[in-house]
Amino acid sequence: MENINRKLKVRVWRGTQGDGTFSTYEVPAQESQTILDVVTWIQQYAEPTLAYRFACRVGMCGSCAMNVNGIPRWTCRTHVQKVLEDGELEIAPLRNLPVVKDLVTDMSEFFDKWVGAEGRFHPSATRDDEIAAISPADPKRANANAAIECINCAVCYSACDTIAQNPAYFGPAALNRAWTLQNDERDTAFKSRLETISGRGGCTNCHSHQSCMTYCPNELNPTESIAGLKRMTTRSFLFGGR
Amino acid sequence: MFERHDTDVLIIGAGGAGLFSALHAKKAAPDLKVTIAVKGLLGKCGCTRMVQGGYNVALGKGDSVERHFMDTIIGGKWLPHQAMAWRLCEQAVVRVRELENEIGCFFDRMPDGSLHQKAFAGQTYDRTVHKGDLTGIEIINRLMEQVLSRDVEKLEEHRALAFIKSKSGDELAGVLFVDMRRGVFRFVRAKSVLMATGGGPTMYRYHTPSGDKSMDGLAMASRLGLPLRDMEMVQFHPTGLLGGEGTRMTGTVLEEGLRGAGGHLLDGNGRRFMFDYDEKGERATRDIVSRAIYDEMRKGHTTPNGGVYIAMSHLGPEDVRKRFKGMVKRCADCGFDLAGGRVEVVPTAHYLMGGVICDPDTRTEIPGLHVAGEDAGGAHGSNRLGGNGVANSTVYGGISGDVMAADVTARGDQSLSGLRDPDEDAIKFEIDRALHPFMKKPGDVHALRRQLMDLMWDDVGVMRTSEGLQRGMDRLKDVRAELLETGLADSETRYNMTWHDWLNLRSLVEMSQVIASAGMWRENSRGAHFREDFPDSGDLESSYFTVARFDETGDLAISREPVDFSIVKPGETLLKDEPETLVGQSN
Amino acid sequence: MIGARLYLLQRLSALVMAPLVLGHLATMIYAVQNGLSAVEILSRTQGSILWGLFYGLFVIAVSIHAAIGLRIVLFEWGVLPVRRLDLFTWGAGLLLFFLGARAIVAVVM
Amino acid sequence: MMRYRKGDDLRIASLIHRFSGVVLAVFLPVHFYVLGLALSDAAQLDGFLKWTDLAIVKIAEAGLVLLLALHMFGGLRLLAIEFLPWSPRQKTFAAAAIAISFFVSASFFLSAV
Ligand SMILES: Cc1cc2nc3c(=O)[nH]c(=O)nc-3n(C[C@H](O)[C@H](O)[C@H](O)COP(=O)(O)OP(=O)(O)OC[C@H]3O[C@@H](n4cnc5c(N)ncnc54)[C@H](O)[C@@H]3O)c2cc1C
Ligand code: HEM
Ligand code: SF4
Ligand code: F3S
Ligand code: FES
Repeated sequence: MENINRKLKVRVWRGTQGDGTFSTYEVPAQESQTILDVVTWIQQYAEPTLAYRFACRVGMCGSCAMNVNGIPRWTCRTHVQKVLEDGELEIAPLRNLPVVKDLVTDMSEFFDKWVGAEGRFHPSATRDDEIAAISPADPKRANANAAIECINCAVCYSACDTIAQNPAYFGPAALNRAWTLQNDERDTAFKSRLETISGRGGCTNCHSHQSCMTYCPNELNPTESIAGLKRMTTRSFLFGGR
Repeated sequence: MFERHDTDVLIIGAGGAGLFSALHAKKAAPDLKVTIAVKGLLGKCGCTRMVQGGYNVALGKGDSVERHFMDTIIGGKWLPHQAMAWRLCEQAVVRVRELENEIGCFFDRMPDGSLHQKAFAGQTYDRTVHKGDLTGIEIINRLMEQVLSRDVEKLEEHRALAFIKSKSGDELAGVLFVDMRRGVFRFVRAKSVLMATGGGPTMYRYHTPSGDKSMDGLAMASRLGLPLRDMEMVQFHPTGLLGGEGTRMTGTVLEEGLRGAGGHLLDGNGRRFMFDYDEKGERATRDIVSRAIYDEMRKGHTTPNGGVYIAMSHLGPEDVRKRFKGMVKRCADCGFDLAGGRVEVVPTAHYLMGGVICDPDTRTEIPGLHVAGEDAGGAHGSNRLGGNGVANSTVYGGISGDVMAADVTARGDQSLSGLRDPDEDAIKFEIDRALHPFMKKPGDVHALRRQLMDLMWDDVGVMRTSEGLQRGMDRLKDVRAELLETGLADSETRYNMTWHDWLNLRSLVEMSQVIASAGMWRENSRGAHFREDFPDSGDLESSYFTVARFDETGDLAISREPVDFSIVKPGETLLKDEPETLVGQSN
Repeated sequence: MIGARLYLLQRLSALVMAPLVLGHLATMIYAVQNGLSAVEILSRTQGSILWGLFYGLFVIAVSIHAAIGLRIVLFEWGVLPVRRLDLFTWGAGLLLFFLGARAIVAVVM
Repeated sequence: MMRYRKGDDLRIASLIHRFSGVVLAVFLPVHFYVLGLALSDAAQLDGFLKWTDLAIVKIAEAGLVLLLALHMFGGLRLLAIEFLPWSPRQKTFAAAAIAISFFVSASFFLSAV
């Protein structure tokens, strides 16, 4: 194995919001090794107080996203070999969110916006009712399903240049969720949600940069969802109602 | 030295149990202050999110609560607490409708629009509702949105350290936390507390649960003197990914369906071995396959990393890629070719059937303390059916919310506040206990964690003997002693993960001791517990479960208690004149 | 920082401009071949209602489009605070419209 | 400082769109002003147009045409994203918009010299 005894040169952001620097570490390379493993190695063997966040370690919880060589990624599912540049890595916290410490960001505003964009279901039935029969082939349901598998990792949020410049913008993940709900026939908040997402902070702020879609680890396409919302906005502005 | 905080209902943990509890408490009594404290971010930690396969629920059309119940009892080898198992099956029906109709989950449908249901091993009906193989994400995301948009207080990255009793000592006063971000201690007084920290047997070399889980809740409860049952019952999933020591991927689940679909298990030499153990081959149940693999490993028929292979390519790589898209991609991201090559796998500790003893209303022995989800013992007996885990946490989470809200409302009438003053000395003691490693010489916590994981795997693992268990207990004592002499390199308390690794390890060591002792006491083989020296299941009528309890001086006592066959007795069934299995006949 | 109204106005004006700009570009490529002169320009445009409508429409569209466009850019670059945005948009739009109208008057009438 | 996403095609496309839009918006009032000169005196306009015979000015003008074309085709691409059904070939469209723009401005430049 050529990997054996090889070392990775890793620059890791240390510090808090607005006050930090990169520290450099040499980490032994391994055949099966993710970015999260690299960070873990540093915490366990070189820098005991290094802070980072993870939970599931298999790409389900969206806790572990960081900026790796300048690109936001889920670190538990990013193999080192895929992102290494000249044997080097630069690992930094996600952009567009306040840093708590080292690689840990405060995700509150991401979730505030999720809820702010009415990213929750408003029921039309109760637990005493039968479950609605909905064909998966129905076009609206297909729209809803296409956007549903988000793990709220904020990779897209970090990738979006518009948020960097316009902090009031809800961002791709929240709007992507709103799109699913707007297509959910069981939901009753279509009108009020539409008002929210076509207002301040809403979908019209998006410039279709498509960074969200480019970097979403789950291959979702928030750009498409947001475009859908823009059409909904247009339709309701021009014709009213649905 | 520490901050104080008050609330009405305090929930520890934000998995299926914790989040459901908050929603139900808030719905039952909107004026109550409900607080969720959680070790990670709300909705983004714990195992409910990691549920792949799905949710068991009997939705009619030939299936019935009775059938679901019988599957649960037989699957649990007659050890389940029958009233709890019954309520689980009965309420799952309501809970799934609640999830779909009120919370907003959308489960997979048939072309005609009705729910798609499939069968996990051990079921006699295609009963498991799911959302692809990412069911947990759908459930937790939807719950999270509902909780976040309600008036529920959240204390994120707050680690529970200890339950604190009232001055009088007969009730619970509140819970001591450390705010992990700021490194500050915080005592939260509450009228009612739910413990829903989700068990999680992460003390094994290979394990599936999320990194935040380390049996803290059980350790806290046991130190309060609460009895724990079935603690020897650790479920192993047969196919965990084996990627080597230095990667956190190792241990994570490769889904059950791979074997069901016809995947082969091969030893290090490429020989298919499962038929040596069971006529169903790879399609045998979890426990049998786990033991078979373990046996091959012991015999040294292993792969480079010490496991066996799973091979799918004979089914056609393209087909495999299509059918198991998520799994193939997950493996590919980490550098393994599941569709076309072989992937190394190993049995991996998955779920703890054991837990705190409680009643079907989630009440524990201590007034004011409730328990739900994986922390609660009883519903699964010696073996949990795939799909009953998330059903259990959501059903009982909801029940706990209802019950706590009702209790607090009732109590509110009696006394002015219902809040109880804590035993201040206990708080101080617990803070010192948490700060213990800062007082010691720096050492290697991670090496100790590895020692623990190795010894549990070797001696208290898939197959057990009295010799091994004894050795395990001896080694545990050493690890514990060494841990207490192992300190941290730095005095930093803010987001110091190594400190939390230390605290995790202490919880795990304490609970490992309970697991090993309970394992020693069960001198037969049932469900997840297999004793090579007692391979028989023992007489069903006189089935007993183990109860582990620490006394005042900190000594562990284990006892056996007879199972109460309150609904059905061994040899009987609730299914009159019905076919044994209906799998494959509904959809 | 735009709502549905400004968003649509900007998209609509862009759509209107697209064919106009194509036409303009084609004319330019054709016209510059022999070098530009005032006489040459004016002979083409003066008195032409068609060219008047053509450029009139363009001026209206571009005033709206560019004003809203600049509003967004200047807001996102942190040059303009939210409370100044409307004032700026109107100002920029009217300025463009005024200059554009003057130019049309000059070359068409 | 932290690095952030160099060499990302679609990001470059969006930067081009913004840059061209702003430059056009700055240039357009000047353009209108110059045309408006014809109002007072055709000779003044001619004087200006003479000046545009200079090679360097020609290149600058071709540059403006390029920006106009880039902005327009880029803008049409964005409108297509927003109002037409999704197409997975976004990078191709971005590249095409840029290529056509160069073609147009090159035609302009070649016919101008
Ligand atoms: C990979 C995997 C796949 C699974 N698949 C299935 C399946 O298909 N079907 C099925 O039915 N079951 C499945 N299970 C089991 C199922 O996930 C669990 O039974 C169930 O989710 C447990 O829910 P819970 O709410 O009790 O705990 P969890 O969801 O684990 O939540 C525990 C919470 O407590 C928090 N916590 C822990 N310690 C502390 C502390 N000290 N202080 C504060 N908070 C704390 C955690 O951070 C977390 O938020 C699976 C489990 C795993 C690991
Ligand atoms: C010819 C047809 C044109 C089309 C199709 C077009 C299209 C667009 C579109 C779709 C946008 C929105 C980009 C976004 O916010 O996401 C935009 C922005 C803009 N346009 Fe145009 N435009 C055209 C002409 C012009 C002209 C002639 C000018 C200047 C005089 C101009 C100036 C601007 C400016 C300043 C912006 C803001 C840029 C930004 O937000 O990044 N546009 N254009
Ligand atoms: S849309 Fe994709 S990138 Fe954005 S939060 Fe969801 S999973 Fe992450
Ligand atoms: S990156 Fe941002 S600008 Fe729109 S298309 Fe995605 S949200
Ligand atoms: S740790 Fe959960 S997504 Fe990476």
